[in-house]
Amino acid sequence: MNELLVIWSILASQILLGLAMACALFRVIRGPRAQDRILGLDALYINAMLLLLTFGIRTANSIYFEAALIIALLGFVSSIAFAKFLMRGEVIE
Amino acid sequence: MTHLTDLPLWAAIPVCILLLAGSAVTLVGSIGLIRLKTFYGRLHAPTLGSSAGTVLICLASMITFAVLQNRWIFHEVLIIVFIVLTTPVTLMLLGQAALYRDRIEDSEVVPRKAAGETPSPSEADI
Amino acid sequence: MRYWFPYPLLSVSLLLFWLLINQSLSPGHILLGVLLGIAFAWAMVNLQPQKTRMSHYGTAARLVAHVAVDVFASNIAVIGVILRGRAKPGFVAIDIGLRDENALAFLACIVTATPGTAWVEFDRQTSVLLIHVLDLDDAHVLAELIKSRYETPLKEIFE
Amino acid sequence: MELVLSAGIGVLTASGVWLLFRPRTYQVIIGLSLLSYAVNLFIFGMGRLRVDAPPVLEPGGTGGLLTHADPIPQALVLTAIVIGFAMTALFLVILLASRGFTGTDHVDGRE
Amino acid sequence: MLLLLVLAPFVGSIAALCIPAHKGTVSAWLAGSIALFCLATAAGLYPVIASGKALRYSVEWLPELGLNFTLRLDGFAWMFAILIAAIGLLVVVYARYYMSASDPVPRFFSLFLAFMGAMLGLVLSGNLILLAFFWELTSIISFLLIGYWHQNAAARDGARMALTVTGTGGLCMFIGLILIGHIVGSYDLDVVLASGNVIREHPLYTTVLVLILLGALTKSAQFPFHFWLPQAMAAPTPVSAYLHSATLVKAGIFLLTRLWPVLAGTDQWFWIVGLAGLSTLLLGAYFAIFQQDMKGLLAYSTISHLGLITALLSLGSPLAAVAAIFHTMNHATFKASLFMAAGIIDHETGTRDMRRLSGLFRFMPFTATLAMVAAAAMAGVPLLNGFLSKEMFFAEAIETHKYNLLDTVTPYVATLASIFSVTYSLRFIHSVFFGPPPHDLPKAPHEPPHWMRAPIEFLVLACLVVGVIPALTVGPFLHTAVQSVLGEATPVYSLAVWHGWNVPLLMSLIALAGGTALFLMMKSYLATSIEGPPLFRRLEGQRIFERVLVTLSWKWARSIEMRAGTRRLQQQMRILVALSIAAGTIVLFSHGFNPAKILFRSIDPAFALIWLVGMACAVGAAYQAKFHRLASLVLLGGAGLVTCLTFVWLSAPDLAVTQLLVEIVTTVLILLGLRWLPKRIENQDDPAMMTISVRLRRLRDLAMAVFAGLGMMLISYTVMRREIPETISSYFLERAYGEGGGTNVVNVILVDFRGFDTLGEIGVLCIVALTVFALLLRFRPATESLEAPEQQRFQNAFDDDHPDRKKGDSITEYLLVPSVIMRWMFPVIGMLAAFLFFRGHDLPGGGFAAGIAMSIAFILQYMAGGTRWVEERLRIHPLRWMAIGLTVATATGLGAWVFGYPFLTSHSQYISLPVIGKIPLATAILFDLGVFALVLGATVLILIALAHQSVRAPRAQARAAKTAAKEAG
Amino acid sequence: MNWFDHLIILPILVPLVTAACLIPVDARNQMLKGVIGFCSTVLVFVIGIALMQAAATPDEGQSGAMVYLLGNWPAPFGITLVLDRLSALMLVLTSLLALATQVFSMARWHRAGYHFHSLFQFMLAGLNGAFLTGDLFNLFVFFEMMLAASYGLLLHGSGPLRVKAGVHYVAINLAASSLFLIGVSLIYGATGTLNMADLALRISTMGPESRMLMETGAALLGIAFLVKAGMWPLGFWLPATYSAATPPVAAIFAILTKVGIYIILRLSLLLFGPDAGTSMGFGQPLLLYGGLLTIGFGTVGVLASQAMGRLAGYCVLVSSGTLMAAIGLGNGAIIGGALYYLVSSTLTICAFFLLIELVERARDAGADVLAVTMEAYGDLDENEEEREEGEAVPGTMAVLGLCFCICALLLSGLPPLSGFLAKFAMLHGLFNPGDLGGQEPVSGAEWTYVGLLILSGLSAMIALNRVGIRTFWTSIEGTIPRVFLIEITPVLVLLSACLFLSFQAGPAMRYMDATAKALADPQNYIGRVTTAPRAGSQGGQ
Ligand code: NA
Ligand code: NA
Repeated sequence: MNELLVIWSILASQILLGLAMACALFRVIRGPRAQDRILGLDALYINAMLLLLTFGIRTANSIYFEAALIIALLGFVSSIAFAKFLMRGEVIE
Repeated sequence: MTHLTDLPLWAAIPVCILLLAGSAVTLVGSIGLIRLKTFYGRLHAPTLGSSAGTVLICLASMITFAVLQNRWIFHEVLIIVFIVLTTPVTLMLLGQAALYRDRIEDSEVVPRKAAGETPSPSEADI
Repeated sequence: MRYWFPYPLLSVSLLLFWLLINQSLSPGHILLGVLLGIAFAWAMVNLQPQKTRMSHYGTAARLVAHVAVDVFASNIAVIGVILRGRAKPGFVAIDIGLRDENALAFLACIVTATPGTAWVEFDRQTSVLLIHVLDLDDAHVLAELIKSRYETPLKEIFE
Repeated sequence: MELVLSAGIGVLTASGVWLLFRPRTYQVIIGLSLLSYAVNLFIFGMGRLRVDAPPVLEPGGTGGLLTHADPIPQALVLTAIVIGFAMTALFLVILLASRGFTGTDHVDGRE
Repeated sequence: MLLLLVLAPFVGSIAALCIPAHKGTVSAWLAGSIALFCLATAAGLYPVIASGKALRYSVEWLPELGLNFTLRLDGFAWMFAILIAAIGLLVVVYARYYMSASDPVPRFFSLFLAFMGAMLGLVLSGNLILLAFFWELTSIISFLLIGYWHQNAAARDGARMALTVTGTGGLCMFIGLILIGHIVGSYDLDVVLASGNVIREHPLYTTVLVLILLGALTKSAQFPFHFWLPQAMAAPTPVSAYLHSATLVKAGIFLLTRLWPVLAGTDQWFWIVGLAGLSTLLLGAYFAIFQQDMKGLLAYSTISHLGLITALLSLGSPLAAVAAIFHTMNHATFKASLFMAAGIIDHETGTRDMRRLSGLFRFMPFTATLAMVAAAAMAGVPLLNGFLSKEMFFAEAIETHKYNLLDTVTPYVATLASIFSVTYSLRFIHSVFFGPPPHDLPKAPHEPPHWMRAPIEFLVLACLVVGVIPALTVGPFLHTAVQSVLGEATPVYSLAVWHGWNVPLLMSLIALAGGTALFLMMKSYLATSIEGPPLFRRLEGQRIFERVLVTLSWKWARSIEMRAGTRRLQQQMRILVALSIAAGTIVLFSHGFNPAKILFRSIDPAFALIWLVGMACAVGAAYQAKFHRLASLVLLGGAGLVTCLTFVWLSAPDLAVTQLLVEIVTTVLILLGLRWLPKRIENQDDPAMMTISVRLRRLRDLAMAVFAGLGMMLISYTVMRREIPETISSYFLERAYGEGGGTNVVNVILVDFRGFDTLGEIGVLCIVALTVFALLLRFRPATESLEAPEQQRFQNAFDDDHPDRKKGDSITEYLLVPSVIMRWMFPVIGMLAAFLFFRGHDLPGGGFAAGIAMSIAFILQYMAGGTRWVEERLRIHPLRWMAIGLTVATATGLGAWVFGYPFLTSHSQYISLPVIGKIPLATAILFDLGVFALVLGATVLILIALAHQSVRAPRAQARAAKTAAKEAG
Repeated sequence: MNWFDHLIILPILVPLVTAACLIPVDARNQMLKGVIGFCSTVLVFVIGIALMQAAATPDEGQSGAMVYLLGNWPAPFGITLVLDRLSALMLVLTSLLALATQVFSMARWHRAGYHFHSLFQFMLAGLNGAFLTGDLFNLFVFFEMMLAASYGLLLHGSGPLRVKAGVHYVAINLAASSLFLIGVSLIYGATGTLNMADLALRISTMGPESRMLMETGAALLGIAFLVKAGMWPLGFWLPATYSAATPPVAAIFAILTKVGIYIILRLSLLLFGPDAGTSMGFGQPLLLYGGLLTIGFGTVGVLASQAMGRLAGYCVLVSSGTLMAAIGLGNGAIIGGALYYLVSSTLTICAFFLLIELVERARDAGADVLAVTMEAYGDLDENEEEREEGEAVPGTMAVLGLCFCICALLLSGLPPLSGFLAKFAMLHGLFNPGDLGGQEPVSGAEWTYVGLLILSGLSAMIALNRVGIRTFWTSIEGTIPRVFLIEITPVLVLLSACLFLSFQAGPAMRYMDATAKALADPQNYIGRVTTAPRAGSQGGQ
């Protein structure tokens, strides 16, 4: 019973997160402006990180945690690089 | 090796709820990314995932590992902290960049340079 | 003392980070964490971030609690907005008295982490903060709320 | 899983190869990056797909291919990732230099 | 002795090179003594070979391949050696006076000696390959000799043509000789000469024959390869005298004669050689009549005489062969003397044009007499040596050898050619020495110095003596030569002036009479006519040759090069992909490839969803790469992210971590580069521009791309669905902890089992960083990228426009809050890097990931504060980090040597410390430290070097502007 | 293990460490860097000679292959280095080329850019690694090292031409490297091993499906190598690249195509030899016809080229095609000659590239490219005023002319030098697969090969003749170039090496034949690798 519950709810939540990624991707592809795409990418990263966390729960293995942590800690670097590129035309001045 | 199926029911229920809630909130946020009409509106959408979504799923993770591996160090906290610290940086920079670009294009929806200052004609040109 | 431990709070936080990330409280990790914490604090000296002395830890705790509650509430509100698909977005300009850049950073994090409000621009000359609000009822109420609920405690803690 | 991953590899390859045939240096660099994802995944797939069987042993233990994923392709992919990164950097700089000298970003240095 | 005979000229040649350019006389003496030495040596060897035995000398060179340095002197070779040495000596004496002091005379004699050596080597070769070796050597040196006066365009062209023609022939002959070796089983001349029947009956006989004849006929200027010889007359006269009398052109004759016993006697031989010989004989003589250049006349006469010899050889009868050998000797003597005489006239008068020359008898009676005798020998006047061999030729011509047309026409052709030859000989003498005195010659003619004339005197004397008493003088020598060629087939022949009244004599008389008559008829025409024979004037071999050469080697080659090759990258990529697809497809389908059955049941819906996103990212990135570069980059990031997720999903946490970190750095990197690229290309695909061919090309590209993708998909699916074979990984999984001291098998592989790969890989990173650095130091941005990006210009202008703002306020304000957070992140990321580093051996992480993470920490500071801000505060020495990293990693590996183990043998141990407890210590950690340092250094160097361009470019621009202003002002 | 056992790895490590040590040395001490690099190369050369001797010394009745187990892990698990006659030969050849080009570069060209000597040493390490390794993936790594360094060296000195060529060169090679990876991993996926010897063992007993996949992998791998070897139509990048590179770089690049040839030779004989079952002779038709087409294209290109650099580039193609077709003929007797040809043509081409620059200095006085690049976009280039090393050589034109003649003879395969002997050795082997005098028929492809061999020599002769005449015989008004002793000496050394090869043809050919025999019978190699003992009694722990 609880096996079924856990497995199905994890699967459901992964699908939800997958759909969330798809939504973010929609924004990336659709635009219309560069800032929308970057925002979409940022959301994509966050969703992916959450997906990794659910994957850790699903496998009951904390070995995948670092990947999530790295997204949390460093994922923003590329986003701000994009943002700064938009604002200033170059990343490092 | 431990398996998720070893999770007792009393723990499984909150974990499931937290997971579903977290991912649902995140999904809603991402839907917002589609549904909201303006960029500034969409700027708020990812924060759902980065606040409630992250917290809820991290909580689920904490409970799972605490129960399954009898481990009481919640390193998931780190994720919450870092997400809270770093997401604003992105959004802030993006918001400012968008504002700048809209001002360049003389868009009507954005205010001029911070309140108290009336936009000068030269500024309207840029 | 200051020379050896230029940023004690940072070193402590780093130690904590180290222990959490290693999921260990073994003496070896504590030693390594302390060493690394101090080493990186020294490295920070070169980057010269503004040094601030933090105090009023009670206020800080209260602030954290407030933020948690607000974030929770605004999550629900924003979910509503998105699902309903109706909102009255708008920009709000707020005069901010904070000078300390670390405090400002905290305020930025709070405002942005709270769904529904987004930090857009801060004019250092005029100390005017521009935020974007997803569902704006009354700009003045919101401005007052932010000033009283976040700015004042931050001022207390950092200045 | 195999089907999904191989379809993914296929799409990445096709996109990458399509870009290799394009005339702009930027298209080529994106193409090479996509291709390198495809290649990395391909190498990875050569060790067969396993879910939740990372090649990390219990302390003091030994492992085998029944309980763990094949570590060799993973090691190979790691090397390939590093080399791929290096080559992307290099190619990028070369195409910047090329544009600097020729004034165009056409791969042949002229329109 | 034989070795000495061949080596002496080469030694002399090198010695002559060392003589300073102005000491011409010394080099002449050197050359003369070498030639004399060779002559004496060869003469001294006569008693040994007179008995019919061959003298041999052999040194191993390439014994495995049957190539030895074998020299072999028999009668025939001896005869040639004597000719080469003797005429060589005479030419040296002549050249001593002929060459002017302004020429680099030592170089002349050096080449001359080298040529003599090559020629001696050729005739003395006892090994077919050695023969080919010296054969080509003569071609090459003759090229240099003919082109000696290289300031003269005619000399250059002549030299080039000679080399091209004879070199080509030589290469063909080389193959032919190798084939003979293949047939006979040895390259040794003795063996080959004894295997005539084997060769003639072999299926490859015709091939061999054609190839060898190509060599021989080109060398001896037989029709239709004759045209190079007249062109070669641009050489100094001593060269012509030597090359075209006794040596170069005779090499072909030598070869034909040498191989006569094994190749001759067949129909093929008869037809090919005969046709070539007879047509050359006739045409050469005909052409000679109409030459206006003395040397040209002599050149064509040489061609004609060579044709005569060839024709003799073609007949396949031993007597004819005797005649051929005899005529070879005779021709050498009279032709050498004639060339020298022509040279003297040219030397003393300054021209060789027979229309301008006349009546020189008055000025140089002695030379004229000599020339007349030699010319008479050439014409075949009785009592001179030319008569004897020509008589033998006539005798053979009327014999019937084979019943065919060619054999039937031979006597007529022979007579006609002889008529011509009398005509041109008469013409040569008459127009130069008789008639009215010459006017406006470049120089006033007079007799040459005595020693310059001496060689001619000697040669003409030889003509006379041999012509009068042949049997007593050359008889024995000729016999030895003939016997060495024909062996048991040596016929009975008699060398006598008078054989009674017979048909050959009749033919000779007809020739003399007819020739004289013809000359008288044409005298006036020839005195004024333009160069070249009527009828064939247009058909100039050398011009055709030049045109063919230009067309073939220039126009056609270029158009083929353009058509069969491409210089465009896109084409090359298409070819590469197409070939790969073809290779894969052919192999797969030759094995009856059957794609594995597609299985839908094991699909994880979440995973499938992720990959839908991934595929959309890939396709989107490909689509946007042209129009919206930033969007393409964003989508590329999405694809990378999906790749990371896949790695996590499929049990590769190490890969996921590394890929993520690399992803971030790559994005920053490309963004840094995007600054210098054109921003956005507007969609120019307006439908009118889309021609059908463009559409088709795109469709083809698309088809290829899809095919490639499909192929990769099928192959990977097939492999992944198969059972895993017995692989070497089990070994690693079993021993990673026990012997490698780590639980993360991937990391143990990287730093221990296959640490050498990692060493190489960080080497690559290091190289790339250095390259990027070096290239960027020379970076010159495109002009439109030079100025600051428009955003910055606007923002700076805004700051300038407002009195309350300083320049740069905008950026400070923009980054005010973010930079605080970014700065505080530095130690945090550093801790993360340390964490990744320390746990790498046991859990996902490692030196590489740590290095990249640390470099991200630095980059973040650069983004927050800008280049200058950071570099005022942090001293990063990426180059040093790189050097240290590579050294540490290598040194760790070397440490194993001390303990007697191979490179990179690792050692791990747990050490117990008080309080802290057991800590693992593995040398692999040290190796990983090296990796960390290098990766950090390299990544930072690459990114920072790129970032520096934003600082450098404006600085360089400012400097350029300043310089320009200074120049203007 | 005694110290001699470690000698095998030194040709990789010495340049690697030298490169590392040279990185932080200031660019102003370029001469110091050069001298250090030179010492390293000399050391590698000496080691190479020692290794060659060791490889050639018969050991227990067989020609010995020395095996080095890296990390003391037994084959086929760890990475192994294998030294046999072939790899030793390539090592010596490489270091000889390196010595010459390095000395040449020290006259001026090493100052045209930055980190020349480090990159040069890296390239040596990569080349030597590729020659020594016995592991497919390790081969990839060293291939990449070599290529990465070659990118750097090609771009050395920057400038529009080099950068333009660089874009093509790098793009093509990156695509080819992807193929390399796909091929290697496919082979691993099908067979479960990366060790070449182990792979050879497994091939004989392989199931049909594995064989299919393995062969597909090998085919893709082959394409990748053929790109490097410059096979038509994969080698169009080559002439442009080689002619754009700075002279010493182009000269050392002469060995790069040979790496592709080396690997093809090594793998095709090791993996697809007589024991390979149905895979025997895999890929040979492609090599044969591709090689023939390459010779043809190279020949045409040689004729069509006006610039000497391009001409030399096409000569590289001809040489490469000749070797490919020789391998593709599947005739063991030709391999010995082909190896001799490989050595001779590589030395020649290297010398020719060096010579070209010296000669072209005479043609236009303003050709001091170095000075041009220096002042055009200098930033940190203040210290780059023309400093010349060494003394100018008297009689320059005569020496250059002589060298040019020798090069022309060597390239067109005319006597008296090794080019001729090489051609003879190959043709001899072609016609006489068994002993001399065996009456094996000659096939059409073989005739084509013979014809093309002759034609290519002919075209080289015509083209070089043309160029040589234009340069040495018509340019009276051309200035006499300033050539320094350390520039002409390397050329002379390389050419004397060819001379040496000609005089010592007997011993050289014996070495090559023994090498060819060892390659034709890989059992010894396989046995040595798979039974190589580990150091220490209980392994290295
Ligand atoms: Na991001
Ligand atoms: Na917010």
